[in-house]
Amino acid sequence: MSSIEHAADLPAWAALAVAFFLVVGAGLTLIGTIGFVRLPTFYERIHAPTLGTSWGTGGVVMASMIFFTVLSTRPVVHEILIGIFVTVTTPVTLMLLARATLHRDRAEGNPDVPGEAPAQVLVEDGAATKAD
Amino acid sequence: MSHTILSWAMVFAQICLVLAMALAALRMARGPRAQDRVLALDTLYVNSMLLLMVFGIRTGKVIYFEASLVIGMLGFVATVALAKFLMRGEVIE
Amino acid sequence: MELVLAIGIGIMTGSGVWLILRPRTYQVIIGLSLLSYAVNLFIFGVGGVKSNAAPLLGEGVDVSTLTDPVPQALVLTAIVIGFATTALFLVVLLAARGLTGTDHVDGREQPK
Amino acid sequence: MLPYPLLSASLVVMWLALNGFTLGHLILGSVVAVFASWGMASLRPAKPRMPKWYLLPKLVGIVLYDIVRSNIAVASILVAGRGRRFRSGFITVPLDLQNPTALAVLAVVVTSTPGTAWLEYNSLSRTVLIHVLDLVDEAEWQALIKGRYEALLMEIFE
Amino acid sequence: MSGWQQHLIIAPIVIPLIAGALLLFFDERQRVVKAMISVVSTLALAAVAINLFRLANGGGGAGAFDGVYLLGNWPAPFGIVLVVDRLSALMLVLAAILAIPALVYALARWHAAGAHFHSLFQFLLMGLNGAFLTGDLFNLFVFFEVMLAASYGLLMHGSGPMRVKAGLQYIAVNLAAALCFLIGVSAIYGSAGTLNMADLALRIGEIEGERRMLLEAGAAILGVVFLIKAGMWPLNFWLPGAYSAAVAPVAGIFAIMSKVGIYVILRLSLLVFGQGESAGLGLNVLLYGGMATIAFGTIGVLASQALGRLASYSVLVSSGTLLAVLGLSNGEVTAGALFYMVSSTLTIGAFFMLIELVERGQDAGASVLAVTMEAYGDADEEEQEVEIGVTMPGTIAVLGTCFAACGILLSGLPPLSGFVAKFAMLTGMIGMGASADQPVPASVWWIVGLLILSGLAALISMTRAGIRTFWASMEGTVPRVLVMEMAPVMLLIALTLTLTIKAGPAMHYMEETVRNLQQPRTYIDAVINARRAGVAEASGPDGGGGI
Amino acid sequence: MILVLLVCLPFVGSLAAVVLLRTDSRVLAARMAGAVTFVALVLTAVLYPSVRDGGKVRLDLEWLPQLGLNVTLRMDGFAWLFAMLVTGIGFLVVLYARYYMSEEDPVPRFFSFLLAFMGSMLGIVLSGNIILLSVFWELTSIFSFLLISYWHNNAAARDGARMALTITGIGGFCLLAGLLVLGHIVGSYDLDVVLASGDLIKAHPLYLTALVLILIGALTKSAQVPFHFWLPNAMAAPTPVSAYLHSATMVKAGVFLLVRFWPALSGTYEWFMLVGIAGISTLILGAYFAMFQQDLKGLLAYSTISHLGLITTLLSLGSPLAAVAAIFHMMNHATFKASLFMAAGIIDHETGTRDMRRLSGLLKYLPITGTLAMVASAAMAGVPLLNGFISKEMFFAEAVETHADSVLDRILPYVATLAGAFSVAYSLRFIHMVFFGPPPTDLPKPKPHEPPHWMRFPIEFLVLACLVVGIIPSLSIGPFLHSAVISVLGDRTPEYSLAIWHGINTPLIMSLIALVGGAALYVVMKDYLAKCDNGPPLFRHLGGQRIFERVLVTVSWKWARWLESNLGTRHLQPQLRLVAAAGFLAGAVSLYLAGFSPKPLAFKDVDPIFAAVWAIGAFCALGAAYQAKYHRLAALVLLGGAGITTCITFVWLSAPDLAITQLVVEIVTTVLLLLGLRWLPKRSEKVDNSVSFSARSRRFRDFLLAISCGFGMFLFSYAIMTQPVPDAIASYFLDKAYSEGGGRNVVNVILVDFRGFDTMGEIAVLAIVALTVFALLRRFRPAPDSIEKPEQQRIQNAFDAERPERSAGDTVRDYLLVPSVIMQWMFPVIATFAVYLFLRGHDLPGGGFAAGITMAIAFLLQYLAGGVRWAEDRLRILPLRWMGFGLIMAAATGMGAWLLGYPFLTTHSQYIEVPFIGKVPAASALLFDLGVFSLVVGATVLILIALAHQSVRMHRVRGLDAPKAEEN
Ligand code: NA
Ligand code: NA
Repeated sequence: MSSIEHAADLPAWAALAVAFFLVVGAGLTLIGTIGFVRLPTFYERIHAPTLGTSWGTGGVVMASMIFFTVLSTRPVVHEILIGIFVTVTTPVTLMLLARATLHRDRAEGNPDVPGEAPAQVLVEDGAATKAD
Repeated sequence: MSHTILSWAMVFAQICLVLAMALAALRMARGPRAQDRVLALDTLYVNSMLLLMVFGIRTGKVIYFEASLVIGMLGFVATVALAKFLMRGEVIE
Repeated sequence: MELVLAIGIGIMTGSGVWLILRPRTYQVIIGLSLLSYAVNLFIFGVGGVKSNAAPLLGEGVDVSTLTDPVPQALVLTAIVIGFATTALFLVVLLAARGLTGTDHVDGREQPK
Repeated sequence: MLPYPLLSASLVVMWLALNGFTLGHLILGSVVAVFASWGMASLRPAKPRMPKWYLLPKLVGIVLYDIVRSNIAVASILVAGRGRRFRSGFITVPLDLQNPTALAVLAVVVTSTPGTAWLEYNSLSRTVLIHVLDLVDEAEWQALIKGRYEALLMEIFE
Repeated sequence: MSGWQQHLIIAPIVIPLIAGALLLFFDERQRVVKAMISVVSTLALAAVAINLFRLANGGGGAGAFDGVYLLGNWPAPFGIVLVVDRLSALMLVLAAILAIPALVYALARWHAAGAHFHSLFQFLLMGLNGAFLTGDLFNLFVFFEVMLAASYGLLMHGSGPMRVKAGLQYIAVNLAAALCFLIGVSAIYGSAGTLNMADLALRIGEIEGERRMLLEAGAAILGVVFLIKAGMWPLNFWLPGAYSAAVAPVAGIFAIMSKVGIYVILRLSLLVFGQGESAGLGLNVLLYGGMATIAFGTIGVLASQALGRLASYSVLVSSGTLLAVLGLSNGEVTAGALFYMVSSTLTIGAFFMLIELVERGQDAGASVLAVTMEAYGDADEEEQEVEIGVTMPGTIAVLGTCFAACGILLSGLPPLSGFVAKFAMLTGMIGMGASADQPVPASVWWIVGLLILSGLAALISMTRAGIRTFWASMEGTVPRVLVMEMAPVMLLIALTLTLTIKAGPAMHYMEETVRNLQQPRTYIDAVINARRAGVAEASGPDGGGGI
Repeated sequence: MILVLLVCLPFVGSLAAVVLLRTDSRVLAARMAGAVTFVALVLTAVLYPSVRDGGKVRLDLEWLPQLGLNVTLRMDGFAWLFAMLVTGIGFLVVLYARYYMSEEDPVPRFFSFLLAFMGSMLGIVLSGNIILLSVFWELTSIFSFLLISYWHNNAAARDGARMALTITGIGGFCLLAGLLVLGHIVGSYDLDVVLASGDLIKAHPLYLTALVLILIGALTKSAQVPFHFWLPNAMAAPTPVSAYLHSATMVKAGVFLLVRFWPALSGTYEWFMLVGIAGISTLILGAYFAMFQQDLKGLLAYSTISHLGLITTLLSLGSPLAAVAAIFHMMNHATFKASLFMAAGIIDHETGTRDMRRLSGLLKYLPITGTLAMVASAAMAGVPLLNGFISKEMFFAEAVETHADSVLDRILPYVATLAGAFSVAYSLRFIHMVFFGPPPTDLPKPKPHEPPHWMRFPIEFLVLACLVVGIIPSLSIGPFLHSAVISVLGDRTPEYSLAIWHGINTPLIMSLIALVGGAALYVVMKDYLAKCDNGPPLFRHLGGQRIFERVLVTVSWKWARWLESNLGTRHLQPQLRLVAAAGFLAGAVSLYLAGFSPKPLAFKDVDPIFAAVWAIGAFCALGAAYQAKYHRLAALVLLGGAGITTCITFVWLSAPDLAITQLVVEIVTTVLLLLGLRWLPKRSEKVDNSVSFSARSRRFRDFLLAISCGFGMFLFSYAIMTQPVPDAIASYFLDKAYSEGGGRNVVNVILVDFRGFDTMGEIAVLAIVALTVFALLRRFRPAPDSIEKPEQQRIQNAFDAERPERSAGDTVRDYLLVPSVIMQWMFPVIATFAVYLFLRGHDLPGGGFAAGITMAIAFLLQYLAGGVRWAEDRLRILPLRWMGFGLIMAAATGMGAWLLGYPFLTTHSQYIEVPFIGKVPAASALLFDLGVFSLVVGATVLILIALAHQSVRMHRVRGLDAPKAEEN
């Protein structure tokens, strides 16, 4: 598993850059997931994986882009798409999940979560027309 | 020298990622709540995607890229559905 | 590689067989899914497994080093058919649940 | 012909990134992009107006920087483990932003940034509930979101 | 590959596929158009099948038709081949001939009982025909799945708790079987390196050592699948429930489904596993399993209150008979078995369709009560003696005649083809000891005994049911039966009559079929040497000549 | 040719009668039947010259020549005599029945069955092929069933018919088996050959088998003990039927068979014992039982049994003279018994009862019939100057001879005399109780009178025959009997004389003893017999039919049901257990028998990362198995974990196509299962956690089975994977994929070209499943406890409802407000990606299937984002059209090759030079793949949407109380 095929053609700077980004990306991902296991509440845990989806992914994407661009001596940028899609789609899942959790907690009467639409806001904006 | 570093970096990255996957799987099994499991699955997906990308670098082939891209682009659909199920008890209304 | 894959197939098969012998339709469908993973991997494995030898032709690719593409094609067909039958089984179990009121595989609860 | 030029352009870029930058793929990609944007048109999404789209890179830059920063911050919290005490909590941020696309961008920004999570948007009260991992000062966070992101987004989208 | 006739081989698969696809463009309300498409397709299928039957029987002139179709024009062991020989042609004709009455019957009312009946029906035919034609193991799996998928849909056509419950079991068992199928096929590929049946037959002799063991294990697992489909005890408990739950025309066409398993066993056992060390084990499984199946089917026939279950158990008896007889592995007996297969398929098809008509006018609860009373012998005391005959309404008379015919066919009484079939098998079996002056094997006597007992059970059960249905409860309203529903049943019974009268030529065909099967070399050569279109080849001297 | 005509004519007549079913004319059917029978009689008579003195008429038609089954018709003297009997008495019975049958009876049916029976009987008589004989044999059983049950609204008739059919059916099956064995011994089914091979047969080890089986056939048909009891029960038939079938013809078929095979089978000790015991016991028991019958027809039935026993006994002896007597007595019995049955029928007809206890003094009312009956009874009793006397004398003569030294031989004279006495007694009783004594008092029909002359004519004719034969035997029956005898006995034909007077000898003394003893017996028992219950003392409650019914019900019903439920199951779990066990055993046993020994495991080339991935996968699989009962969502999520492991494996082991496909399928499957989860009942660990011992042991068994299967699969797959295949067909594909298939992605080229036919089948499966899903869901009815909206929605809706500033659906709208924007914008992106996957498939990982599912996910996402209404408002997806187009596209691409003279699915590939773009691959396989794409999109969307629609549908059903709740 330690041998890297095709890597012999890689110049040293590129190899080091790839190595750096790999270590950073994978390391951040691991740290994020450790947090995911160790943090006590769901609302805290939800922050942890974002390390993986932000710079964790970013690092690996960078490593891959550098590696293949240098290796094939032409710009290989399609990995950036992975970065973009992960960045765009992760919030969707996290938002939906967090909100669902909030609802479940409220339905169960969990005192640690804020209630639906705080009262003072209701008073303020009670007569406001709805958006859209 | 730099290649040795790269090799070790690669090993390190793979170990990190597979450990991360294992931790996600642990959370998946342990819960305690459904949302934890769903979030763990999402994390597992992302970690797997990264592992596959590292594998791509390791083999020097771009042909494994699509698999990662599919996870990156479509993996969230399953999580969305799961989350919506938790919120509404129903996936499509 | 073979060893790991074989153990994996074995565990998935065992879990799947255990589940399809359970009384709840949902257990059966999860079991069938696990079994189809196991079987797909089995088909995949029969041609012999190789890493980094995808059957994609190109300049300078030595054909003899590539992995056997036939099992892969078979697995693709098997995946599709497996998906189709899982969908079908799901709908049938829902229909049965709707008509009989229970999710027991026999359409009625067993006396304990 | 081109209901969403920006979308079409992005799709062409995506196509080229996937297939390689050749003339042939530029043509093919353009055809695909046109069809895809027609498909999008059938969904009739609220058409985002971006009068000042040229400010987008600035936003991206800010966000990238913030993400790096908060990556480090959150990582250090997690690595430090039980040793360092931190207090997480919910904050409610009232928003002036109404455009759904702009809200989506803000949500992406907030959520992508480790340490903050967009929980729920209340369209009646026009407030957003955010969970913050390391909540030292609630007002500071409110200011950050309103000042750093919302203002810029208001500028881009309205 | 030469001549337009060659392309006929693919027609039994393409015609229903296209018909099934075209049907999707029409709304459920355009029932007439749908029915027309379906009828035209089925008739065309029958025409093609009969044509192929003629060709396979040496009607096309030597050399013009070699019975092998190279799909995609790829040479034999690599691409998928379709093969028409006497056996597959026979099965094609049988399927088509059963399909026409079933379809006509369905058109009377059942096709409107749910969505997409006609498409599913066509796809079922496609699956059946594909399974009969293909010369490739994995392709066989695919067509099995086509057939089964369509059968799932058709089984639950009309919905209702009973059908859906039966469907759930049927599907679960078949999915498990499908997984075994995949394991078996891929194990064979993994150890022999080929999927083509003819190629496998060629290679199997050369495979040795551990690879041969694995191959045999794969084949054994595959065998389990076919035994499940064929309904061998104890793998057949799904069958009575499923078959008796299906609506009449569907159950009618299902009559041939259990024969697909038999067909494949016959094909593979003689082509690939005809000789070799493991042949004996397989044959014993068939023999004893078949006997157990006859016994179980017989018990079920006796124990059935509902006619549908009775018919389903008759399917088992039929399957068991075929399996046991194939287990004897004797040419003459096998020829008789083929005749029996045709006869029993037509019979059971007719019977399933008849049952629905017969039961239409009846109160289900009443008939159960009648059986119970009869069983405890209480009925006699309550009725006074009447010595004036009752005039039967014409409908009842026709139904009763058909019922009697089915009873005669199922129990193997003369003069219909059921008798000829049993006679052919029995005479072959008892003749088995004759050749080398050795005694008739004990297992033969067991099968003879079981066959006689099963016929007797059918007789007892059918008389009981017939009396209960037609005579004991005359006050039941006369069922409203359309000519369109009666005619198919009568057609099938008429076919069995024809089969009886033409027993000589029919048996001749079966004997030729078995002779072909016993000489796999011809089949193998035809497949392996089949010429590609448009490719100049300096290959062997003769690839043609028909098989 | 006349033979064919003779056999076919009655069947043609029978069919004609069926045609007459619809007419009202009773007379027409009778006349037609009469004409047919008469013609048959004449035809038979005409053939006499050819069969006289050992002549034979033979006709062969091929039927199943390979197996020796031909339509061989053969008439010799014996057959002729029997054919005369069948047609002659047949004619008389038709005549009689014309008057006997009631106005309301559906007469055409009766004559139809009767004629068909006659044809079958003629078939038995004339068969020259023993299998053909058994064909007609069974036909007589079937038609006798129909005739006995003619009054099927009468329970006794139904039961009697069924019993007759069951008994004679069993006999028929045994006979067939016996004849098969016989044919096996002889090597031919031709009767002439069989008859000529007597020595061969008797010497064969299978002789006893054949004999027993054939005897069962013959004895059941002829109602011999212990199979006799069906005959009295068959008396529920109309009297013409009894007269015809149960005296003259069908019951004679058994003894006919014994005579027919007499040359081939008789003469051995086994024959003597088996036939003899049956015959003697029948002779005596039948006569004894007959005395105690109260029903006229019952008496006649037992008498018939006894007389058939007499014939059987004669045949058992193996002496030619006995055979002559047997043949002769068959004829005589037919004449007097038929006339007696008809007389009984007239009595029944006129008085309305057959119960002798109610009948009395009828001679006054029915003088002619009474006289005729007396003469016939006298013949039955063996009174001199009547035909019965002569044949009985011959019997007595044979009885005193010694044939095979045994107990039977020694008791036979006494038994014969005793039976003779019994027969005198019951004959006397019949006459005395019915025709003499005081006038009847409680008749159902009070004023009996003589029937129409033509109804009586048959009896007159037969009684005349009794007299003629009895007085001048050698002039009347002599020559015909002789032809019959020599046709059976050939060179063994003995000297015999048909004289009335042989001087005073032992038989005559026996006759006298019988006559006197019988008369005395009747006088003694008269009073008892006039009052006793039906049936003989001691045996009254032990009727054979009762035992038979009990046994039949027990065996064919109670035991069968018990066995069915114990040998089979209607539950799914045991079935799946069996399938799993069978699969495991099939593999394990065949490996074990072949001597397979597992390879040592190779740990050295294991990639630890890959192993770690699999540790995770295995963990997830086990977790899913553990959680699936109570934590369905957890199981689903864990299943996803196992799935992603599979996917990584595919990538790791060089199968990028599989990885992509597996992933997209995984996603769709997850959504699918979630869509289904909503309709499943709540299941809580806390509620149903009581586990019985049997459940525990079942689980343990399943656990062992699961472990076995898992371990088996581990060993099996390890063995196969480590066993390289040197010359697989794969090398061909790798070689030709580019040069001939025009693609670099070999897997894809296999899918769309080399093995495109598989793919076509596979998409058909998908289409079928989608249609089935659609059809099922159209009829979907949720369980009562699932109809309500999920709890979450109820809470959220209630929340929206109770706040004045909120309107229904606000919660979900807010919930999706931001995410849905992103989900919408992903639509064109995913669609573009699908096109990308599709186009590159032929050369790189991708292809129609993965692209199709991806496209379907794009649609699915919009449903997730906006709900069914929102999405369908905007996207008009017509999945059925996509599917139809896809299938037709695939098929049409395949058929396109025909135009160029190539087989189905032959593809053409080349690279086209397009300006600006360069070389573009243009394989026709791409069109095929387009079909795949289209179908997959259609089918996947159809399945998902059909399922998703259920929520909306329920909503619509309940919509009245919450109108427009979810709408914009
Ligand atoms: Na975040
Ligand atoms: Na409100």
